[in-house]
Amino acid sequence: MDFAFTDDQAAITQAAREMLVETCTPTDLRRMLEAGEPSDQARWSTINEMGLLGILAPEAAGGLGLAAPDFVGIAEAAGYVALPEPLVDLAGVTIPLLASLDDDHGWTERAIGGAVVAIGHPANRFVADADTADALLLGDGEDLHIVSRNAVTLTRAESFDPLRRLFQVDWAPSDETRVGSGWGDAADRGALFAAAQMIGLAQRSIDMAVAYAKERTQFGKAIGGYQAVKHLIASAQVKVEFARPVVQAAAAELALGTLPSRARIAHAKIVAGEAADLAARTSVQVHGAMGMTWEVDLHFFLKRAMALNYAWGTPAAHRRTVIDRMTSLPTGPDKTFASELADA
Amino acid sequence: MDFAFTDDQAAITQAAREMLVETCTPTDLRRMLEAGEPSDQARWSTINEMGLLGILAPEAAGGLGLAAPDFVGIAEAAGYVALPEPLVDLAGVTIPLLASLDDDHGWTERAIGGAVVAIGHPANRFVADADTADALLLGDGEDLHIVSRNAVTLTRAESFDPLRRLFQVDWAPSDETRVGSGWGDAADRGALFAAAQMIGLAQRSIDMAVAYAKERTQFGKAIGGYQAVKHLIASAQVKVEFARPVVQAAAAELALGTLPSRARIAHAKIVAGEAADLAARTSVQVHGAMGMTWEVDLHFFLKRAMALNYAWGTPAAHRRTVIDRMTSLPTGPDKTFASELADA
Amino acid sequence: MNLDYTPEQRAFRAEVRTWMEANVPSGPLPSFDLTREGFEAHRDWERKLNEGRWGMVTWPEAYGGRGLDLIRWLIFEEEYYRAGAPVRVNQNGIFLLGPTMMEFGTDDQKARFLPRMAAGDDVWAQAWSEPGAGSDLAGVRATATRDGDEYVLNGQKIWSTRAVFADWAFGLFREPGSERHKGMSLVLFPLDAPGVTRRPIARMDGEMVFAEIFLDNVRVPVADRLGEEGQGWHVCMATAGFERGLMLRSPARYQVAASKLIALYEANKDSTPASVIERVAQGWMDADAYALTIYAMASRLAGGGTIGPEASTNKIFWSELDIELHRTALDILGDRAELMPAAPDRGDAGDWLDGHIFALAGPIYAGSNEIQRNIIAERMLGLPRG
Amino acid sequence: MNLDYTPEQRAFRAEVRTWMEANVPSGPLPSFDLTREGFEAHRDWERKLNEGRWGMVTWPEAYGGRGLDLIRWLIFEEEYYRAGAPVRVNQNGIFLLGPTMMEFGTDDQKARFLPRMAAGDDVWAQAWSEPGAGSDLAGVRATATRDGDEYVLNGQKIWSTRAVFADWAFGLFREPGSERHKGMSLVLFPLDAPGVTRRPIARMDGEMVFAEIFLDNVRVPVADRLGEEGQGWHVCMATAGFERGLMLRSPARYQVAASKLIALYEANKDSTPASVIERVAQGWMDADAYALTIYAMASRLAGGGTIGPEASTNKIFWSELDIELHRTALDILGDRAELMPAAPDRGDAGDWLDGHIFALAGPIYAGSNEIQRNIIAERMLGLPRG
Repeated sequence: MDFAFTDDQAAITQAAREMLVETCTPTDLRRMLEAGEPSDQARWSTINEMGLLGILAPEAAGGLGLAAPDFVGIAEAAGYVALPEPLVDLAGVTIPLLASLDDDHGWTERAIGGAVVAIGHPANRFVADADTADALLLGDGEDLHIVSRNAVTLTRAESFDPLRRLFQVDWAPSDETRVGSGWGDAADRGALFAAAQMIGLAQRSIDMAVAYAKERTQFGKAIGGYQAVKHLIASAQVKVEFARPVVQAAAAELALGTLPSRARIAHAKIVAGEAADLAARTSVQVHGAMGMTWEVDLHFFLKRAMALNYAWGTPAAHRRTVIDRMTSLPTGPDKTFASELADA
Repeated sequence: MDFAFTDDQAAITQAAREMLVETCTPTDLRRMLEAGEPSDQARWSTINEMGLLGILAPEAAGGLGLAAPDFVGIAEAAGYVALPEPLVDLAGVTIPLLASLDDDHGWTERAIGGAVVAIGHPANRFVADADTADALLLGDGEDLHIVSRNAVTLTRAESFDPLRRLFQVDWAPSDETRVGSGWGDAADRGALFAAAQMIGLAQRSIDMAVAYAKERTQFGKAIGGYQAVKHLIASAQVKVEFARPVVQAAAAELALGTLPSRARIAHAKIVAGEAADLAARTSVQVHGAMGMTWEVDLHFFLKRAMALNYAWGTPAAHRRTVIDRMTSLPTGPDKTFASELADA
Repeated sequence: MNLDYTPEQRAFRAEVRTWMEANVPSGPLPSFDLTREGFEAHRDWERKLNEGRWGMVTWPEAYGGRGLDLIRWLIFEEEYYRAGAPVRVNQNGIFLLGPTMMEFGTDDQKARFLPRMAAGDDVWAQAWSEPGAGSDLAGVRATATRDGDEYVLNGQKIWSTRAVFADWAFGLFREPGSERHKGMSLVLFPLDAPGVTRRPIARMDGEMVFAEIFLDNVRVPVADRLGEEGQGWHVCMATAGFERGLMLRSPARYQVAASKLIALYEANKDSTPASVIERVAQGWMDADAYALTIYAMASRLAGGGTIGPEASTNKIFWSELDIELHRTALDILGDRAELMPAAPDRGDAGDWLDGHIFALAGPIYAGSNEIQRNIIAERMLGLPRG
Repeated sequence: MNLDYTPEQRAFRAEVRTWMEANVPSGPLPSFDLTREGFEAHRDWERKLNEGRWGMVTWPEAYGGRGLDLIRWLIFEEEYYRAGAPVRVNQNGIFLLGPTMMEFGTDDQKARFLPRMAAGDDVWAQAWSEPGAGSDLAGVRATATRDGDEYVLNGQKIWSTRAVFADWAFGLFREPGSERHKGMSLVLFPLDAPGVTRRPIARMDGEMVFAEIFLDNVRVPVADRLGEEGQGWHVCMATAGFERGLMLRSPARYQVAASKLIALYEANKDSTPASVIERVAQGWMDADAYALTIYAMASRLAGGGTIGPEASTNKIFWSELDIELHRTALDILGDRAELMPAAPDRGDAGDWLDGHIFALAGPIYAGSNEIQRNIIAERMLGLPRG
């Protein structure tokens, strides 16, 4: 029983985080939006060169063969910077799924090498990043298909989050495009790593609130010196502190694939979403009217947090999973960890 | 359309409140408890002499013939002092019910004159004040019976609120004791005036918090000067400000007896209970460890608030009434008042 | 206490309803913040209201109003929101500047400004806040330097509603060298005067709902000062009272929102957990509670009472209610919540997202809720300052 | 990161469970606060624990403990709460005084006090707070006046847990004339010493769970001072760290409460709105989240990390969780919530009412949650003081 990250885990997370914080500043985001660029090729190359895309793919498929706890901190960092590129969905969800197919038509290797495969999982209404994708992994009933970008018609579904690019996809399945059957644990992975991103988003909102509260003065003193402001921010930080370990535990237990492990993911998604929501609203409040503007960067994080809260299963859906586990299997202090419970 | 109390209403409320605040101090409550006295005869005589018991009884029956809005402020004042005597149940619920009976066996007149008739309404698990009652109004199926105190066996059901005297009643109905059929609007009245008491209790908790916060110092200044303490108390006061008019509106609409008017009573009971609960917990927090003690008077009000919150229908039960009205009848800005809606 | 409308009040409601049904535009008008065209469409609506004498219903008849008592004003608002009539581009004039001018203005000012305001000929922007001042209005730094019969205005204003297309603005300016609450004057200035520059501020969703105003040696006659010289704080506090208090936030808007939320829930019942109905019911109860409380306040005012610091409780209650109504709606919408109006497959997502963004500003503007809680604690409950 | 227990940890759990099943009293013991008899029954339990070397499991073996690492301590606590074993009358010794003495005590003190503490022969009360001091420990006014080899203690202490029947107490005293954080010493004194008077304080429900201690020229040897003279604040802060932080509030108690709440809900499903299950689920999730967070902290400490101001987040989280678990239970109980244990018709009301009263104290004691939020804001997030 060890809840700590290994030195290796900490090192790769730290390296990825530093790269993301450095290359994906709000200024970078604004530049992309102004230029109408859907993604930053230089950053994507760096992500690729660092081996982040294949982190969860088997070594046999050219990946690093690591597991969810190795990626959860990276997903958190991607949330912290509101990364526009599909690192998290690709490395966390799509590539492991591709690698599990009997015949992936070579897409695992291509995706590890930086090709974008957008994923049209039924948990989501639209397909994110379909416009910059080389191919799309889509479902037709239980069947999975990989379809070339050129073979589909996209209709943009504009999100409140301008850096989130969602599309309605019109396409036709065929025997040639079929690559397998069943989504495996993709929904769990999607929810888990969305939760991790929301932890990062929550912390970013708080960090911005703290920075602003130190600098901004009202009635002759920094607003961060007022107890009301302190307590608002402190309450948001408490939410984050008690959501992050839930996400980490969910990552460590993902592989079990049992009801308890899935309920922990659901739990993680719920509380990370609540933390991100509270932190974003708190940060808006601390920023005052400035927090409502496009000019202040906060909105990038608020929007992403809201979008992810409803993506990969709504809180209501996840709550049903939690209640299902709670009412059908034993609870108690010796039943904290999923490994202590057989699935129902 | 006039939401203001008349001068007469204000005057009688003011007189009753002054009397109650003067004669029912926490010191008085403690004296009663120490002496084991279930009620204060002098205060009960004063209540009687002021005509408060018959306020809602028809003039023909010896009452004042007034209506619920005339009593709502008095019930609030009874809550404010945590009155141990059954003024509210008697004047607000039991006497109007007695007066509506075909043959009340003379109990309306006796009750207006100060005799206590305890009420065993099915909304409540136990009968309050049965030990000091001259008679009990009890139900057997749809039938109502009035039974002498000597004809029943009482088992005390000790409440957290030491001034609330609840009893399990063992009794046998007979043709002689039967006085009528159906509880009429007694449940509505019980809930309405419980709500009014909770507004008074909420305000009392806040007033005590304010007084303590002005006086108590920490780190060299009055704790009421700290923004955290101010904001806690202010938030509780906001709850009260937006619950009191709901209770008053519910009183004004009681006589309609329609689903919308009953839903307003349910609404009033819910929000008054929430206000009283928040105010009590806030006041405990402001009082610090002292607020947890028997020595500080706050607990009298906290306990009564908790008991009344679950009496005369739980918040869950009242919420069902609200939802029933909300989903079955029109809502909107022109449908605020029950008189604007026919019953379903 | 009597919660029945009088026959006269019922007749009045019917009159408003009839007029609104005949005159309210069938579809939404284009935004008055975004284009001149949208602004003028709203000005036209103000003109139409004024023609029916429904523009400034709380103003005295002498200024084009109806001198409505507060109960009738509430009925008017109920019918206005019920009809889905356009947001008032004239809002600053109706509720802020108009009443202030009636109280503090000279006869000349009243004659020059009020009829044009009522008619929509002059639409007014407010110019109070400044960068760095926020809730601390006494921190205003823009100056009005007296030069004979003129003031020379310099400085910067921010969060000015309507300012991009409005005709005039009213703002707080201080005598150079004066400090805090002293030496401030409330000055009126045309927004097309030489030296005035306006810059729209984009809200987080890109909508332009505020503007900055830059003043560079803008000369205005001393006659366009409202109230006494140096008494701007006093005048302004009277105005702020109107804004925080009864006037600006009529209950009807929340009751209409609650009814829409109920409909949204009913339409999406199958995909929504049963428990959400309790949040919907809470929103509906709170909207009604707000209405009842405002009716109670209106009755108190009608009986000669006053509204003091308890206006701060209103601000907190409606701003929290507004957020909760919208959060509940977004939770019902689920993954449709994030979609912008042009997106496919939005179903009945309506304008809940836009409303949510607007609601987020509620606890901030018109005096942040932190300030309001201070006011409640100190002025209503008597807790010590500082 | 590996969330499987090792075989050794599993074996340890089995060992604890076996011992508890064999030794935990079948029914609840009488209260240790109310009667000498109840106190001694708890002391007997401490003796039995000590015989099995389960008394001070986190202490080094040299002092009668097992030197458990934190993960094993958590497992021990899980089994302790799971077995429904009695509340530890020895708590002040285990978690506060014991570790403090190991860090700051002389060899003589360790030899004299620790074994007796472990054996339950000396049960300790804490004597920190004073009337008027509350969360402001630096406001302590009780004095220790040096007189040769003795201190003469005078003053009043309040909110002393266990003090009515305990044998010894440890408290903060200041050198006469010293101020705030300076000049304080942590002094040990026997509660039957001449000049010591104890007065139980009734909780709001009449239970006596605290006491006041009055000290009137109580003479104790200087050798019974813990830590250096005048360094009491420093010593005390180390102790307070233990109290706020990891040690005192093991997650198991909330997880057991959450399981009981789930059972209460299931048993009362028919009379409870369906939505309440979401509150029950939230309570269960939060109890588990608290456990996971403590496991994460324990792992960090095991890896050589430290716990700083984030201990304050624990305090806020468990105290709010505890209240919410109990509020939900009371809402399920409805009109049975108010009933005292002897009342008829209580059904499965259990001790939720008593637990609720206890929970209400959570946000107050061991540093109020207001103080904790200040600590988080200032020391964890770096916001300015004052």
